[in-house]
Amino acid sequence: MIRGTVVIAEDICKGCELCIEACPQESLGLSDKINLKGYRYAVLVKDNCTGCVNCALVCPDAAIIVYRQKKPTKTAGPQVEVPI
Amino acid sequence: MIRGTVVIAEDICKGCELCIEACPQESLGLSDKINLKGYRYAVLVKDNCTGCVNCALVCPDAAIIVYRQKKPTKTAGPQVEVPI
Amino acid sequence: MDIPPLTNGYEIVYKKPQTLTDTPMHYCPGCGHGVAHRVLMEVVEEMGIQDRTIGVAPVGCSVFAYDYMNIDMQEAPHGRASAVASGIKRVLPDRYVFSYQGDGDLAAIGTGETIHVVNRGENILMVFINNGVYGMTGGQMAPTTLLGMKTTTTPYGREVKTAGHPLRITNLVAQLPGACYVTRQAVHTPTTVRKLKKAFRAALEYQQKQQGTCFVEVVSNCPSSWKMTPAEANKWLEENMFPFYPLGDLKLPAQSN
Amino acid sequence: MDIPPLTNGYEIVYKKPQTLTDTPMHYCPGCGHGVAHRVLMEVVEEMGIQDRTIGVAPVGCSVFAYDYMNIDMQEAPHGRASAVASGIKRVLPDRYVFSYQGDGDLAAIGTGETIHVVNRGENILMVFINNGVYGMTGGQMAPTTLLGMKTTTTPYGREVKTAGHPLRITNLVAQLPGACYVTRQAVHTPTTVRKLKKAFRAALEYQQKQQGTCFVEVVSNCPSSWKMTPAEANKWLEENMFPFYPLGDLKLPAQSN
Amino acid sequence: MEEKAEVRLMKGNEALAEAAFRAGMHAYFGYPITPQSEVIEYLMAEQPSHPECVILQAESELAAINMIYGASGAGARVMITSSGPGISLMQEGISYMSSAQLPCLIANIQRGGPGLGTIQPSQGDYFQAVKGGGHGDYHLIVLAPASVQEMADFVFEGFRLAEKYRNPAMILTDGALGQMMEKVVLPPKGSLPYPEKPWATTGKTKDRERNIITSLFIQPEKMEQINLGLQAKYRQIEKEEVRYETIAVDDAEILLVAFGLTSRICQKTQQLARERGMRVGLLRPITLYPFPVEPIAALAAKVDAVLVVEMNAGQMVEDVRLAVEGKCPVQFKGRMGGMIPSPEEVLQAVETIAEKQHAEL
Amino acid sequence: MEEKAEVRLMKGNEALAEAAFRAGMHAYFGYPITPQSEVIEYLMAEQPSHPECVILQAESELAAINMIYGASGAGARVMITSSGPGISLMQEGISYMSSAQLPCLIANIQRGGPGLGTIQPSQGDYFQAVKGGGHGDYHLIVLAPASVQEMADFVFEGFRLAEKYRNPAMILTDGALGQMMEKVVLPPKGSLPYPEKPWATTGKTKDRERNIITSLFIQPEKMEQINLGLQAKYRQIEKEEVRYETIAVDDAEILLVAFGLTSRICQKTQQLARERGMRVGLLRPITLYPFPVEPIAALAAKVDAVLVVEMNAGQMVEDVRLAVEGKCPVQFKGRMGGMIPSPEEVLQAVETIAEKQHAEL
Amino acid sequence: MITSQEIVIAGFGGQGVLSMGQLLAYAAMLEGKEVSWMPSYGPEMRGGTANCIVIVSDSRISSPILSKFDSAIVLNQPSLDKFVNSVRPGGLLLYERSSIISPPTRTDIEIVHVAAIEEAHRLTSKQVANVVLLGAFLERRPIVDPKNVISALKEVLPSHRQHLLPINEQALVRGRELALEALSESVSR
Amino acid sequence: MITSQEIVIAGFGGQGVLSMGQLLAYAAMLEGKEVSWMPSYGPEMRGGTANCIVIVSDSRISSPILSKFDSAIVLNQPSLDKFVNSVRPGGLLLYERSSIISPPTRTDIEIVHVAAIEEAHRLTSKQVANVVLLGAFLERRPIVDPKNVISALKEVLPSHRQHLLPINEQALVRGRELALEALSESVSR
Ligand SMILES: Cc1ncc(C[n+]2csc(CCOP(=O)(O)OP(=O)(O)O)c2C)c(N)n1
Ligand SMILES: Cc1ncc(C[n+]2csc(CCOP(=O)(O)OP(=O)(O)O)c2C)c(N)n1
Ligand code: SF4
Ligand code: SF4
Ligand code: SF4
Ligand code: SF4
Ligand code: SF4
Ligand code: SF4
Ligand SMILES: [Mg+2]
Ligand SMILES: [Mg+2]
Repeated sequence: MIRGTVVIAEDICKGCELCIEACPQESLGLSDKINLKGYRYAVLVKDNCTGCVNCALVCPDAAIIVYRQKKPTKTAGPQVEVPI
Repeated sequence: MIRGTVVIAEDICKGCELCIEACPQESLGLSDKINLKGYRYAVLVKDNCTGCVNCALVCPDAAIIVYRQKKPTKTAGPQVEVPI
Repeated sequence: MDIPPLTNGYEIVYKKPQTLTDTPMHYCPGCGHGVAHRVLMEVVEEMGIQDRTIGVAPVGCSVFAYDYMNIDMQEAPHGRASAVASGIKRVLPDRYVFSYQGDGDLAAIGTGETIHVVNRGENILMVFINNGVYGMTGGQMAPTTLLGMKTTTTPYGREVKTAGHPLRITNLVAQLPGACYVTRQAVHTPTTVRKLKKAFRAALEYQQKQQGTCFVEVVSNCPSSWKMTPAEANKWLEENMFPFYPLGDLKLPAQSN
Repeated sequence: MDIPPLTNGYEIVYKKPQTLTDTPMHYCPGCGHGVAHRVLMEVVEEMGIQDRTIGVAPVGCSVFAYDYMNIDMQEAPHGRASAVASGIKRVLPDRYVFSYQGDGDLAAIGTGETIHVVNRGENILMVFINNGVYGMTGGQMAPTTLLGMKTTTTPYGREVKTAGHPLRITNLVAQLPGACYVTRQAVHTPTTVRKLKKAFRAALEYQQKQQGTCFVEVVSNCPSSWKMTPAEANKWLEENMFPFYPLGDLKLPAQSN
Repeated sequence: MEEKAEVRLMKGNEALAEAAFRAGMHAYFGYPITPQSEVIEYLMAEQPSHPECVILQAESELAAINMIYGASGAGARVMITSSGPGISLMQEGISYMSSAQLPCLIANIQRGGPGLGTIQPSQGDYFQAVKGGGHGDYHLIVLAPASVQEMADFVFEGFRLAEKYRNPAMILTDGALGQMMEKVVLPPKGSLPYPEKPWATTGKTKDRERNIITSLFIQPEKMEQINLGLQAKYRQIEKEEVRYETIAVDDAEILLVAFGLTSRICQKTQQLARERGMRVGLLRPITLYPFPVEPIAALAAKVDAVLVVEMNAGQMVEDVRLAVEGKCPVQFKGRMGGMIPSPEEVLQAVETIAEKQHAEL
Repeated sequence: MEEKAEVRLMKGNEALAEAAFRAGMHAYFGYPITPQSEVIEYLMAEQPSHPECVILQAESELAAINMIYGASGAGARVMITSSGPGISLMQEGISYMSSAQLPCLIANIQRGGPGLGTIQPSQGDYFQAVKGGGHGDYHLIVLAPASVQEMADFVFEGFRLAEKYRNPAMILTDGALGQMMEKVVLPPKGSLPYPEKPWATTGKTKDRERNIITSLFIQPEKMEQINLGLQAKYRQIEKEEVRYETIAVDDAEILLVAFGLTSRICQKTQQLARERGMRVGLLRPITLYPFPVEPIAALAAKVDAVLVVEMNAGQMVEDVRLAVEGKCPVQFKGRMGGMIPSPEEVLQAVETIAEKQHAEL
Repeated sequence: MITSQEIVIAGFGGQGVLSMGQLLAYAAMLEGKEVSWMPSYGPEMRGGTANCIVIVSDSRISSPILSKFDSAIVLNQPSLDKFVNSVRPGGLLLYERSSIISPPTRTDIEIVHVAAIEEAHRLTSKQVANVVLLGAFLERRPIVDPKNVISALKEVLPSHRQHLLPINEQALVRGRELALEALSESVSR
Repeated sequence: MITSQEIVIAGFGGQGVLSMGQLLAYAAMLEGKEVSWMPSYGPEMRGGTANCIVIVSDSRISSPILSKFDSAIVLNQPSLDKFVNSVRPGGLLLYERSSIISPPTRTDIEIVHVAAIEEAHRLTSKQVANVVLLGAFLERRPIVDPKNVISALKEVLPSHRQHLLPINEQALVRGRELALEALSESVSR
């Protein structure tokens, strides 16, 4: 399984939970904390993210960056691959 | 053949000639005279009108009244028959 | 107009309806507006609804329709006749209400009103006189002007690139669920006049049944703007307008009761 | 938004495009506008046309789009975005021009402009966000509001009799010869987002070829006006909006070169 | 359904809407825009209790004003409401209605402009309302409420005047008065009689000539007659319908002139000023057209200075200057773009004038 | 294509159209309406000689003004023309453009109103043009030509001022000036330079921030700043751009004030009056906004009376009264609904005033 | 040579009244004069009567709209009735003979009539009746050189109608002659 | 009993700030007083801060918009910062304790804070925190009889929410008690 991870901008997130709905791995949940705008924001709750990008695709606030483990076979250089 | 006739309001007529075009009997033509509005107006030029109403139907200025010989078989009373 | 006394042994088989006034019409010789006016008023007379019919004519050559039609009428701002007619119909739902609009009015500036009035299924009759130009203002391009046709604002002929395609708004209207009866007719021959009369009659009868908007397009002429004699104009109409605006019904009401 | 340093051995596979500014969007949580903005800007970034793209957003929730899209933009009067976009495109024919309009804007007050812009085949992209309500003004009925749907101006549910039918303006637009590419998409799942992106890309590529107007409807949500959570809203959307506004292409360009 | 007078705590927009029902409105056509959407929302919610009244959300303000045109021409008592941009879109229709002499009530719940501006309250549409935003020579009867009570009362008054003079009437108010709540006493339904409208297009019966609603008179001689008729009507309105209110003007040295919301603010200023020993009075035009020219002219002859306060760049002040005709200095204090002047800042303006006045003595 | 200055006999509408080409117009969007349809007809006929210029017949005036908005925002030099009803429909767009500070040239070839009215010439849209027919506080720069030559010249002037101040400019004229022919000297094409428009939305290049055309400033504090900016601009325009013309005012006892067509008529009256030994002068405001307040005020202090002549019910006369401020009586002579006053009937009005003046001596 | 004239020209829509005025104005402009041409706005949209006011002057023209004229040229009875009293004493009233049933009776003005339509028919183009009248007018009020009328015509005629120049030139000359004849008639009478 | 008060109430959008003001105004109206309630227009379309000005008076109310107040009731820090200096000397500043990080330091006004949110949770409905505050306010400024607040509530609550009356009644009473406690605290301090 490919390993991935996400970084969610907690100040931008509005806690709409659409990413949580969209994640096939159920990796995401709402934090108990409230951000400056008064929203409970989305956080990684499990370490099983595959970097499938689903969450980022549906995020209305463009709050999610998705990372994926580099394929070791590939040649060097940080390639940004945009899968859609 | 049914016999008919038409009465054309010469002051209303604009000489568009559409009645002349529409008459299957070629009964109509333009007068040589000019009416108050400056138009040569339509007149009966032949005595073969059948009262078919075509001319009146296409007259944009509602200038034509069409008459038809009463059918003698019918019972009394001046019946106004509107054929369309 | 005084009706001459019955010629001996003759009877009147056709005369102008009482629902037209005696005011001579200002239209150019051979203009289809006059025929459309008369036919519509014949239907109003025959249905006996003069006292319950209210017409709306906006700016366009037919702006003076109220001088000719012997019924209560309103003159509407350019493009808004159907909105005005909706306003009347909503407060007087048992009256017969129609709008009488040119192609510039109904299909250019009034497009939004046209679509929404029909979409709401306002129980009115919309009469749409399509003569392919702005007659009243001197023959400018209308949305319905054919490609290649010369008008005062397309002096080298209408081109798709700058002015777009002629708009068959009646086809759009026919697809709206609010439309009850949509038909395209003409006024240039005895036959088409007879058919138009049937269409007007049907439309007004449907109105009573509250089934939605009835829409009657009349493909007409404008000898003055087209710079033709009336006969030439009618020929040109058949050869050029009809292929693009074919006559016939575009939508009939679902059920006939 | 600062992008965190690459986690060791990881690479970024998805991030916000540079064509979006860092200004947080004012939209309600879960609102589809944000996704549509982002996807459109991703295409602009990927095509490398930021310096040649001009957007027009009229009044509606997306009125502040210029705060978020990092391109030259104009804010248009209600309903007139496509006219404004036409004005831009006509004087800058080599630029990519799009309008971004809500259903109130494009299908109610702007109906006339919508029909005529497409009919003229203006070489622009019209993005049409159909969320079935007037979001910005507090959830009033839009032309696209479904029958029975409660809004602040149809508190007892939309009824045909008074308010008419929901209007599928995209279907009308698809029939105009000026339309090049007409499609209906959504933004509520990863799959629909991917498809929407393809649609935007296609539309902008067609624009270069001057084949006419491209029209992309996005069936979207308005959790606030619908009084639902975002997840509920998206479910409701699938169950109620899609049957009436089915997704898919309504018109593809004649030839693909 | 007869209802009794009733006391309620209501928003101005709601009071206006409820009053319209009670004033026997037959039809309302409108389009949402902040800050007046409560009007149509209230009407839609309450419509089932008033089945005789048509409430329709049009596809645009343009369609709405023309539905009003049609319905009014058909004899109905009609109302339309909007704000800034929406009212601008109605200018052609308003000019038509003025010319065709169709009664109707238009409410402009003003917001800050020009353009899209803000949704905050403003008085920036005074010129448009009073001088005529549409083409040609015409006047609306313009009423400026200053309380929620008047938001309701002027609906009755507006319908009454509109029908009396066969002229569009306008309630020119603002978002603050639309959104604020106050106590309001509502008159019972049915208390405003319907006048005869023999000119209405209700269907030409045998016993009369056809009725025609039109603003087209192609012969200039005829059109001039129409215009002279309108002007004669306006002179009559100017003679008979001027309304205004004064507070403490008898001994005033400085006269405040303000309408609508700012008149309320100036009332507070006037109190504060009196507390500080300054002789300040207030005149509030209630009708903006017809404008209270004579009362202002009379007071101008007695006071040292006039201060006009508006939420705009200075519009009514022109009418005040025309009334004052140089008899005393006329100053202006305005806020714009949705900003509301506070009583204290108006007081400051008053103090500056007072000081200058004293310095000149 | 450079063209030289050229003398032609042209209709006012044609001169305006031809001048627009020569002034380097990039785009015209319009809609037919009498009495100005010659403008778009001329432009369409001549467009092949000006391939750089877009001429488009829009589906409505509303669409047209918004195409103008877009094209102007994109940096183009743009013009739109219409008459009464069409101009009323543009009021929202004009308010937006004023707020967004978009230069453009609007010509209103006035006809008799209100409503559909007549197609005869009129000056009934003065208030709409000068006080602001749209919502909010804004001003157009308003130029009033009085000859076919000026119909051409003011196109150049209008574009120049509009671009200098980033403000819509209007040519307020009438159907008679639009239809009449006079000799006109046309400046060569290319004689009006294009200013830089760094604010235009032409595509955000790497070297600059994105450009935004908007009139929305939701924060009232910000919107007030926008308004203050506009007002400061208007004060500058009032200071620098007032234009007027005087004839025989030095020893005048009676001052005629008239603009556009009526100023030509008054010129004849002035000659006739002098022939009869009456000391009559004429002041013609060329800019209606900014209005020549000071010159009128200065003359008002010297003359016995002012007579304002307009083809309306009395509109500019208010601005004259505001300028005169009671210094002398201000009389008004107007015709309406498309009627044009004759020099002789104006003379009669002058004689009446003169008699009264003498009676009072 | 007179230097200034205020003229009204009136007739039916199709009679070339407006273009006659334009031609005169154009010719005057070619001579460096100030000119104005103001068509009337008839209430009719199409057809009906038409008229225009032409002013030719050496100095700046004030009102282009007048109610009194130095000369009137009329081509039909309604126009004659309308303008007969608008001619200043000593002024000129020129009319097309066959179009007028009841001739004017004023004695304080110069009255000239020519059979312009008849003459035009003789010249085989009824279009030029207006030019015949213009020739007659210029004989009585030589405000511009007839040569310049022809130059003006050259300028305004589109290329496909330039072949009409000679016939117009003839018409102008014939108009002049007819006016002279009319004068000698009235003198001899 | 005091007879007139100019009050500002401010907090976040969802905290019931506007309805608290309405309730107070309604109650005062029931007592025959003149009232006005003016919501502020935040620039935000949704969410963000909200406030309203309530004026209760025995005589006709002039300006419904004020910049100085007799009392301020605030439910969050931004509102406190905004309005702390708008309270007239001798006036009242009442705030929700848990929502304020940096308390006010003015000494020329009366400052009262109650833990309204905590109390509301205790009453098992966080919706009533505003009513708790209203109770506390009325203890310090008895401008209306709390009974009339309940009557007002009866009038404004839709039928399907009438069951909430008792809990609101309790909230009002608890607010009053908390204010008394706060007072005795500060007195004892
Ligand atoms: C707002 C407005 N714009 C323009 C006009 C000018 N106008 C009058 S009628 C008309 C178009 C007429 O064309 P159409 O509707 O096709 O009617 P037709 O004369 O051809 O029968 C126009 C543009 C107007 N009166 N009002
Ligand atoms: C002329 C005019 N009328 C009305 C409005 C008020 N208004 C602003 S946005 C809007 C409708 C918004 O709905 P939609 O276009 O569907 O956009 P959404 O907010 O749903 O995304 C309205 C009616 C306005 N700004 N201008
Ligand atoms: S990238 Fe895929 S797996 Fe990872 S959190 Fe997002 S949706 Fe879940
Ligand atoms: S989709 Fe975006 S905004 Fe919504 S909860 Fe997830 S990260 Fe937050
Ligand atoms: S009625 Fe028939 S036959 Fe007689 S004239 Fe008319 S068309 Fe000809
Ligand atoms: S159709 Fe009518 S108007 Fe035309 S020529 Fe015949 S009678 Fe005359
Ligand atoms: S201009 Fe055309 S449409 Fe108008 S009356 Fe003449 S022929 Fe008919
Ligand atoms: S109101 Fe609706 S459309 Fe607007 S931002 Fe909120 S959810 Fe989105
Ligand atoms: Mg037409
Ligand atoms: Mg929407």
